[in-house]
Amino acid sequence: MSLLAVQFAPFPQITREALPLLPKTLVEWLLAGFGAPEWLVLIAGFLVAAATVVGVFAGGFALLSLVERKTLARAQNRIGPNRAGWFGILQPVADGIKMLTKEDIVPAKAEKLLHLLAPIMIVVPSILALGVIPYGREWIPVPLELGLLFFFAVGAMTEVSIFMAGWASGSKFPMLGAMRAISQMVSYELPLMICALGVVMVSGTLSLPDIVDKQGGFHLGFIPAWNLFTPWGLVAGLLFYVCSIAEANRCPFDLPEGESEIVAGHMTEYSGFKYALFFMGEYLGLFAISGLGITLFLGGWQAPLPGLDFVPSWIWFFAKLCAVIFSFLWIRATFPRVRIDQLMRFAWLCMIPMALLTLPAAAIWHFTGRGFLSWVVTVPLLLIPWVIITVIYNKRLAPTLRTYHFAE
Amino acid sequence: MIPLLILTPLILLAALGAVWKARPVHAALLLALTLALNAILYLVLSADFIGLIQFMVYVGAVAVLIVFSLLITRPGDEAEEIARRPRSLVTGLACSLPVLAVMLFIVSRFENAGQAVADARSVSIEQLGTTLFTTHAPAVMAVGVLLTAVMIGAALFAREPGKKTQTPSDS
Amino acid sequence: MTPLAMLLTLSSLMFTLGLLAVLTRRNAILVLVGIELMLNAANINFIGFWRYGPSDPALTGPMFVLFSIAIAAAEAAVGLAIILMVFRHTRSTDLNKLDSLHG
Amino acid sequence: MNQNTTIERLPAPRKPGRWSIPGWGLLQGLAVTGRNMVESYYKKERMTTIQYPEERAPISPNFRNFPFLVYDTDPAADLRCTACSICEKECPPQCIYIVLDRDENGKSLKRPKVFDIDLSVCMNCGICAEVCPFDSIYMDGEYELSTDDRFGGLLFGLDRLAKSADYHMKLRPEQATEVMARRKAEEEKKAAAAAAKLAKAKADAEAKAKAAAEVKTEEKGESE
Repeated sequence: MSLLAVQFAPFPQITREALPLLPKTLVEWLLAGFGAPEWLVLIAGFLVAAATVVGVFAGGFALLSLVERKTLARAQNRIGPNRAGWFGILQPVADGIKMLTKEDIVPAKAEKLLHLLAPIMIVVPSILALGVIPYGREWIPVPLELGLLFFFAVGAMTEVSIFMAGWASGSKFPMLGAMRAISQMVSYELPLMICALGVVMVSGTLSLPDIVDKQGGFHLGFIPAWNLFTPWGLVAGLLFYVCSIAEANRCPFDLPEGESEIVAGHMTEYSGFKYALFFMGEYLGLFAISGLGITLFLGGWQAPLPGLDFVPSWIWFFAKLCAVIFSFLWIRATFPRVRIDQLMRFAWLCMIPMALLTLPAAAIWHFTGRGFLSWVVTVPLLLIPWVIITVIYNKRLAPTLRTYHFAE
Repeated sequence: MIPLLILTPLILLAALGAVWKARPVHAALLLALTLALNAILYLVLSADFIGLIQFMVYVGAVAVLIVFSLLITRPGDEAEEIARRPRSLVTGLACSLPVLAVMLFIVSRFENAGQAVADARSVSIEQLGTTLFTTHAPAVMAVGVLLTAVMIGAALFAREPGKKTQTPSDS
Repeated sequence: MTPLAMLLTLSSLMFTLGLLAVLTRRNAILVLVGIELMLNAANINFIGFWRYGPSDPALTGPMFVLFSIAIAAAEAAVGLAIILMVFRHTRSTDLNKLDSLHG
Repeated sequence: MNQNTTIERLPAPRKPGRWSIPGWGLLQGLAVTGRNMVESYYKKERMTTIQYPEERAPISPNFRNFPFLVYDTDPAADLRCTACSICEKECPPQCIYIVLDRDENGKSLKRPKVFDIDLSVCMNCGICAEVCPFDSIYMDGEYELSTDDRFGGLLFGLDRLAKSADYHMKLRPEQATEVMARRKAEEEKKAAAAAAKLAKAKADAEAKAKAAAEVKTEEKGESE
């Protein structure tokens, strides 16, 4: 009887831009039609929007775990997983079933509660961080005014959870892995933030959608006005890229879980579903930090060439995301792991000074009108550390002819 | 008001745990929890920027730093700590309870005067930045000098004596 | 109880807890934990007074908290560096054992 | 070798006096893997993967696994093994168990009644194949032997051990040809010897008959 009294408003028009918001719109429309109170509609809409983002990236995680193995295989002239389903497309499902059905082992010396909490707390910040990134012109899950700050603030939680994982396991390898991970993440967070600061200075806002808006338009009619195509933005972007590899614990900075040295780092004592959660947190973190890099330097959802606006903006975002993730895979396939002292020295003696130099460069860029004069002033400024590094590299660090005294 | 009512006991419980727990790492983790809840309290009080900064600096840096130095140094014996507790607690309470009494007394007197209750006050990031670099510019410079000095000082302190080329530790 | 009074009570309780930690703990790092608690208690006061007190265009409350956070971070860094150095000398962070200046 | 040996590696060591750009090596490395990624899609010789259950790598004639017994035509009657028990005695882990087949009178039939090899004990040394004087036991090329029955599934009896000489020929043509040639020669020799013996026996018999006949006639003559 009450169903008959349901009053459905006409379904709102769905444009291609707002296509990812379809579930949210649908749920809101249904609830409103059934006469739900306004707060319920609001909350349900938020929940569904959040679920959309989480769903998309959980699917992305599953797909990436397959694509990563395929790409690594191809880089080593192998085929990669091709048994489960068509071209191995069901491999993530098989992996997931395997992970879920495995025994959940908790070491006798472990702190039970912290051991349980750590994998959960490692996924949560990644998901929270994914919430503030603008994926499209209209697809912004949470348009925060302090989006960038929020991103870094929740990112700080990862370190605590890694420490919890390492310490609660009650054995040596996790402890060593956690210590490595924390020192690495603390060291690389600094240049990461400094690189992002340059963008904030030039854009004059901490809101990620606004930062993307500021990168709209084209120079000379075809060069997109992204931050990457400015001298300071190029340097900051590259540094940001390197730092994000380290923050995401990816090869060649995957010391915290260096298999050949400390088994699996802080994840050593985990099995089954908790282990899968660690992996999920890691990959979601990778998505989040790549998304942030795209937002800050690669123009977010802006099209790369004029006249391509008929493609929905979120497709551009995900195309850029795929490209960035592929570059991560390529780097993983290529480079060997660095040593811990090399890693720390690189962070403190190379990354941070270079990142600090991008700040005055960005300021000069902003106050000299972003024209020819800006190029003339900022390019030499940014080249200084490069020249210094080249000299040091060639004078002291470069590998020369190796002499083996005791080898045959 | 309701978020405050929920948060306040949580913060107090976490702080109590940080003070009470005998195992140093537990205390440090509970400190991190206290600080995080504090950040949420700031968010509830519509001081968004301060809340996020609190989260970033305290949870991301200070708590991690404390936890990290707990790992490097070997914490003392827990049993000893617990055994010593009754005696130290007496002195501790004897010193801190009067302080608490004084403070609570002032608060209870203050309540009568506290009439000006603003219902909604938030601050935009532009406002904050402008105030920071105009009214409080000397303080910003002072803090900048302080932080630089601290960075150099901490690096010098933490350097292993006897080694010339040591990477500065994270501080 | 007004929200401000509640915040002030919270802050005084937290300050007392911090003080208690400083007075009773013997591990130098945990003394630092108590100091952090006390600093945060003070910060709660500042935010509370800004939020529920009279309007202030200079934003003294949040500004003070901002500086306080910066200084607390600096203090933690230097404090821990000193503790590490002490640990390197004496192989202990127990404050009771650091009595070589007793005379 | 002198003491300071230099090992040449890729990339070529930097020559003194030539400046290099930091990061150039990284790009070179990326180029290598990038080329792998692209070329593996169209260059057949890059992909060396063999898709195991469908495709198999050809096994080398020298590949050896667990032993098997050879028969020429019929596994029941024509086993080369004579149950001499040399392999049983030589086997280092003692994984071979042989019972000689006898008829009801207790006479040896020169063939095994039971011939068991416990593959979970066998260490693939090939000594049994080396010592066998009857070319009967050889090392197999079979490697898909996994089973869910730990004891029975790996205890191979005559039914699973006996394989034809053709199989041997296919598995290890060189060795089998040589063996077959030798056996044939031996058989021919044996046949020749047998024929010679037969002829001799015949001759003997004839001689005997003749002698007997002579004796008979003599007796006859005497009696007459």
